[in-house]
Amino acid sequence: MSKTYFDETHCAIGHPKSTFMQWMLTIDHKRIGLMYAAVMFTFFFVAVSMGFLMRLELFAPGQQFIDGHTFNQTFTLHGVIMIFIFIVPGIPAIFGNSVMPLMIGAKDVSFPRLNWANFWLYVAGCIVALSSLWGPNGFADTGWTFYAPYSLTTNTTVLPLLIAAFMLGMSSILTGLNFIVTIHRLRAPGMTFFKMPLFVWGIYATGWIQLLATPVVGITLILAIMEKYFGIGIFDPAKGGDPVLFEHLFWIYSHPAVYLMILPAFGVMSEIIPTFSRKEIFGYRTVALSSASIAGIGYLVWGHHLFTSGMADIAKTVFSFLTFFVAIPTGIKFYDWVATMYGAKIVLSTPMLWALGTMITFVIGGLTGVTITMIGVDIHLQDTYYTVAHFHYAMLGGVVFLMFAGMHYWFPLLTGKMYNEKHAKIAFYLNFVGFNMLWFPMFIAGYLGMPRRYFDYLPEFQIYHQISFFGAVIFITGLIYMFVVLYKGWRHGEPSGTNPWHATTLEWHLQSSPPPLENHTKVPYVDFNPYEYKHGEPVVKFDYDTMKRID
Amino acid sequence: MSNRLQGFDTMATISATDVDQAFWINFWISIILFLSVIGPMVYFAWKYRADKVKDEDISDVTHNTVLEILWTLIPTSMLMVLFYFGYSSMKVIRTMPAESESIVVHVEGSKWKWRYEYPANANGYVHKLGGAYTKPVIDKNGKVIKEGTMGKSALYVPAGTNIILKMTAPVGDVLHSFFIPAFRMKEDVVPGRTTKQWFNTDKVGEYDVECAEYCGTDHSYMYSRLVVMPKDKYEAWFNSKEDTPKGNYLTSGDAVLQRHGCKSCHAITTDKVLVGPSLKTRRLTSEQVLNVINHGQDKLGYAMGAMPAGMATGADAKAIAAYVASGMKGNQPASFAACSSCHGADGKGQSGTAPSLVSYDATLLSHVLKHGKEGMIGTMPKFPYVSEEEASAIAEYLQSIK
Amino acid sequence: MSHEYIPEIATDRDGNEYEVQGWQDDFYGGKLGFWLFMFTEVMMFGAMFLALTYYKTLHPEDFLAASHHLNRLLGGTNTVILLISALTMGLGLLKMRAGDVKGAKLMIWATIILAALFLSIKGVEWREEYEGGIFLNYGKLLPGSDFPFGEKIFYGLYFTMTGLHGVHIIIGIGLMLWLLKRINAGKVTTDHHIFYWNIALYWDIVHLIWVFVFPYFYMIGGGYVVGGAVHGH
Amino acid sequence: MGTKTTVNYQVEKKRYYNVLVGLLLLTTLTFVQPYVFQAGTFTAQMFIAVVKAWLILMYYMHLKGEKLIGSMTIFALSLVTIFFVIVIAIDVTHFQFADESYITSGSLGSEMDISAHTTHGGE
Ligand code: HEA
Ligand code: HEA
Ligand code: HEC
Ligand code: CUA
Ligand SMILES: [Cu+2]
Repeated sequence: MSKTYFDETHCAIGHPKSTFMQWMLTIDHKRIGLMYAAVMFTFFFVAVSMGFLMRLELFAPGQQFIDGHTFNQTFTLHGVIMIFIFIVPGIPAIFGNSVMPLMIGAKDVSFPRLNWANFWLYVAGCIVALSSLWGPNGFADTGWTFYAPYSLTTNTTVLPLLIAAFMLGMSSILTGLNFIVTIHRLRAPGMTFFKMPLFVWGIYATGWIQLLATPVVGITLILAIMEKYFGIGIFDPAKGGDPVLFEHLFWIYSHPAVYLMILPAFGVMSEIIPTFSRKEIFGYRTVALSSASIAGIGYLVWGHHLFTSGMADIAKTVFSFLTFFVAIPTGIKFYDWVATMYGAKIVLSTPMLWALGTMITFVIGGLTGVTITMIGVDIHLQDTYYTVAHFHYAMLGGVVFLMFAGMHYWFPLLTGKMYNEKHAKIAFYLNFVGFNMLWFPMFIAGYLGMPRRYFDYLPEFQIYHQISFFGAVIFITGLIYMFVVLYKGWRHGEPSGTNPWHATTLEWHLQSSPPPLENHTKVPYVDFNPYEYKHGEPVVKFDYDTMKRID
Repeated sequence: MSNRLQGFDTMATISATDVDQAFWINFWISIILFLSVIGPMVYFAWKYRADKVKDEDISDVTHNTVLEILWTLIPTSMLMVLFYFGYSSMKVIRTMPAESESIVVHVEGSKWKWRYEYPANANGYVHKLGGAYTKPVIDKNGKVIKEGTMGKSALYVPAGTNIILKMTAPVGDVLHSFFIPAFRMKEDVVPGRTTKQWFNTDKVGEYDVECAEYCGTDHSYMYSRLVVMPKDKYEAWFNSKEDTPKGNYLTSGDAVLQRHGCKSCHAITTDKVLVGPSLKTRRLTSEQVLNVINHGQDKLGYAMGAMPAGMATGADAKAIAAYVASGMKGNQPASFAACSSCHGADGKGQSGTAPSLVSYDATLLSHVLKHGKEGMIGTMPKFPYVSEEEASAIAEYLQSIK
Repeated sequence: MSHEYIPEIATDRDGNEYEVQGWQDDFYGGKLGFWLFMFTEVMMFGAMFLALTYYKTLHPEDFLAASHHLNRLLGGTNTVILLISALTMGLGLLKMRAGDVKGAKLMIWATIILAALFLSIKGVEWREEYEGGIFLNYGKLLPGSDFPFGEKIFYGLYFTMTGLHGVHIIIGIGLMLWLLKRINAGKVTTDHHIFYWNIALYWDIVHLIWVFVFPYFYMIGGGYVVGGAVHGH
Repeated sequence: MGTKTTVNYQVEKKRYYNVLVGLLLLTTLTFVQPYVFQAGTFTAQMFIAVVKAWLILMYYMHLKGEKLIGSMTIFALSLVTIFFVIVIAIDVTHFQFADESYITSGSLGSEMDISAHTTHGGE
């Protein structure tokens, strides 16, 4: 009888007896992944409530519930949590940790203790971030972008937030590092790069972004601290500093960061589509390489956030030109996914529904991203609700939706139980409708000139904000519904078996579900492609005791 | 209420037309691309749904080089089209005209107001305008008691002239962004730097200005107005020492004519025939003019053909009608024509019919207009259709004639 | 890890065996991980150099003027000290790999002493600048002073970057002390020296950063002033 | 698997000293360069620094012969280079309206000749 990670686990320090301490000190990648999930969703709900509060305030022009200053703090809190605490660590920390080592047949990540330390660094970062809520002058009101000189001159509590962002960044860097080394060193024998599941590719590309882009924002925040507290003049015009330099440094990180969010999400999509199409993925190599090229090109395009900043016009042109090239590999991925569905046998289970829904929403998010990368058009749309709608479509309708898809997909793997399909589907439809109703009107409002970060607005825009509000209400209902369905599934669901979806990748070939400590009984030898189906059934079959192929 | 900002649809500048063109090209290309992904997706999801496909029939294609090349190259070429339009629409906005051929207004954005400084006028006087937008007053329950106003914070510029905005923020202040939605243009205002943008518009009118870069607590009240006035009116004001131009140029008949583009076909001050007949020589009643505006007309046999219908509607149409019918009298607001029959051409009263109207303020005036008045001399009829704006224009005029 | 690490075996379809790398005792993995970590250092300092170059482009003259006033003699001495410490560090690792634990420890001590020397010289330099009226939040670097923008920024970044570099040296000293402790505890040995290896790498990257910091701050001013002390403007 | 890697102590030690000599020579060069020729001090200094860095990377940090880590290093370094090219060569050298901007036109009350700062960029 093998033990699951709920029974016993490796610990960073000593061999504690109490279950609680075993969880706190665990270095088991699956447990760490779950703990990340728990912390993250707690914060997600805080941020979501902030989002909802903003929608309430914006229901009508004039002041409704909160004043301008509070509103500014609200979107800062919302943005900071959503970006730094929720979505950047997001999929890598949850599924990268709990699923990726299983997918490559490893027993754990390369540096399990570092992994543990990262988790706690992350938690500490979250606490420091929130601590500024009780700072002497209230929570920061800078927006998540911390633009200088505002962030240097406001008297609200910015320092803890900068430090927190630095800590969270550090945790993210080291997590990425850990994954890169894991993928290089711990793949099962025979599994070449082009035999890895596509989710692993996503995590790998993400790892590089985490590693090479995050330090830049780290140092930028440190420079801001140096400036604010030690009086050096880098961004402060009074000493000859240029605020635009801050924008450069900030976006050198924060643009790649958006691909850091989406690439693992695309990975999830690439897992779900073939599994529920019962068919090998179309153009495996192009999908894999497009992840790498999105990551690569993604480093070169940060300037599209600076089209109205006062940057040189020639630089605007160069950045605009480069940005268009991100859309090409992204497009290739989408066409490959759709082509996978051709001649397939499509099972519309909940994860597949989420994946297909995301196709719609993310394509809207991506295409509107292309709109605002046309310089002239962005000069009009920059910092309007068009941009806000774009990034909610990309982040919420892309990343978060795919995270939900992944949650439904790997739910049986991680809990050993199954949720109620019918209710999960209803939750999906509510979310989907609510989401579009919430954000689509904002494209129109933005195009008509509704600026973002406005706590009060001209009555011309009221109708859009009202539609949007009702969308938010539907969305609320859907979200809560979804979490209730999952919770019920976890507590009272039917046992799912190890491979309920008839999937092919290694994480489904375990001898028990939830997976045992140290994962696979034996390391398999991988001489097959990740998505080999024949007549709708996985080609490769294992004897789960010895992990020998029996097909 | 309209869902558009003041002047949003007027396409008043080249940047507005260029950007909108680029936007709509992008829009249609996006629709095509969207359908190219979502169309097949929905179709496949329906056609190959699980209960319709037998396991043996599942295809095992994993490659198709031709397709893959196609869906790389076609979108790429579309992207290049988009890049071109994005670039070209920027090119025009960002290529500054020579300062010698333009009016350079210094714009300073600070928390949370816009200030404008003009070059010295003929008398060496420098106009400095601007100030904060007055916030709406809100009672305890969050109800708006008093709407906010723009005060003197408007930027006045002449039509048909290059205007360069030379913008900066004081050192020690923060980033702002001068955003004119109707012109589809904005540029950040950066402390320590000078940034510029420019425009040139023929369309007389008022346009909203917003601050589009987050700048703190009252970011959402950092509005201003851009008022584009007829050139001569602008000159008159500019060379005076008046704080702000008198008269409400938005609703004066002349401005309304200009905004709706009547002047491109009709001469106003001369007898010249442009495309249509000169309006000066024609003597029509206001109803007749209104009729022509609303329905067009094709009786006179001009080469261009018909006078287009529906160029102006509602209050504007009426204002124009009144103005034209009254023979385009100078600075008077068009709507005053309705009053002069009783109150005299100059508003100073006609003994026996109606009193002098000198120095009435807007509130009283609009009250009388709405409800009429019965008194010792006779009855003042109601003018309920006179709009709020027109009433205030009249009031302003009345105050100016003392 | 207390328990012995036994590599696993996987077999392919034909029963051929393959040895499998696990996370325990993965020398190459440890090295790779540390290299990746060093990239983040490169990006951090790279970003600061970027800021520096940004302002150098805007104020070339000020930068030259400011660079003149730095003490080249002390800076140069520090360069040589770091050079030699890189050698002692490398030799120590060599000795450890060749089985000479005692020699290795000696070399580590030598490195620590050189590092401390470096810090003290740095301290002297900073004090000189302070006395010349240039320091963080002080004197000529205050917003109100009539010091040109370029020089203010130059010195601001000078203190930030050499300061951060100094922090790295301090961390390095800490790491070396920890390394000594682990050697004494028998946890770092000739056979298991990944920890040592990585600290040597760390020391090299600290040196590498200085290789750029030194000329950028001290030398770009050209040859008019010979190692002059800081003096007013 | 331990971390034992075979090493020829004498050969390696000799290499360390050789590299040290090389680095010391280059450092001397750093010092004399400004007094030998004036033009292009910055470029010359940076060039010497790059050579030194290359020596350290290859021999002290044992990058020689490391295929994987070597190519990763090249990737990371080229990224930094690209950042420099974009920010410096494309943006700042074309700084807009430099002569009208406060931060580029001399400091508060400075006696310095401000025209020295306005030679670059500006459209
Ligand atoms: C997950 C996050 C995410 C993702 C994936 C993206 C993806 C993209 N983003 Fe977005 N973006 C954000 C998050 C994201 N963005 C955020 C958070 C902000 C605002 C930050 C702030 O200011 O607070 C922002 C802002 C932002 C701006 C600045 C707006 C402004 O402030 O003025 C721009 C401008 O160019 C932009 C462009 C793009 C582009 C071109 C893509 C592309 O990658 C999209 C590529 C995808 C597609 C194009 C769709 C699928 C492809 C096809 C169907 C194929 C065929 C299509 C074509 C060939 C066109 N984004
Ligand atoms: C992952 C990223 C992410 C996600 C998922 C969201 C989700 C949402 N955001 Fe977003 N948002 C950002 C990232 C994100 N946001 C960022 C980065 C900014 C920019 C910040 C800045 O300008 O600095 C921003 C800005 C932003 C604004 C613009 C503020 C402004 O510019 O003035 C608004 C306005 O409505 C908004 C609203 C929302 C809403 C309604 C949701 C919703 O979709 C969320 C869905 C949920 C609900 C509608 C309610 C759910 C449930 C409850 C309330 C009950 C909860 C309790 C329990 C059951 C425990 N967000
Ligand atoms: C039919 C003739 C007529 C026209 C047209 C007319 N008025 Fe009058 N108006 C009068 C008379 C008569 C009175 C005097 C009523 C009274 O006895 O107080 C009057 C009174 C007023 C008063 C109040 C004066 C006072 O002292 O109480 C105002 C204000 C006024 N008119 C404004 C206007 C304006 C503005 C217009 C044009 C839109 C206008 N009127 C058009 C006949 C007219
Ligand atoms: Cu000024 Cu926002
Ligand atoms: Cu971006």
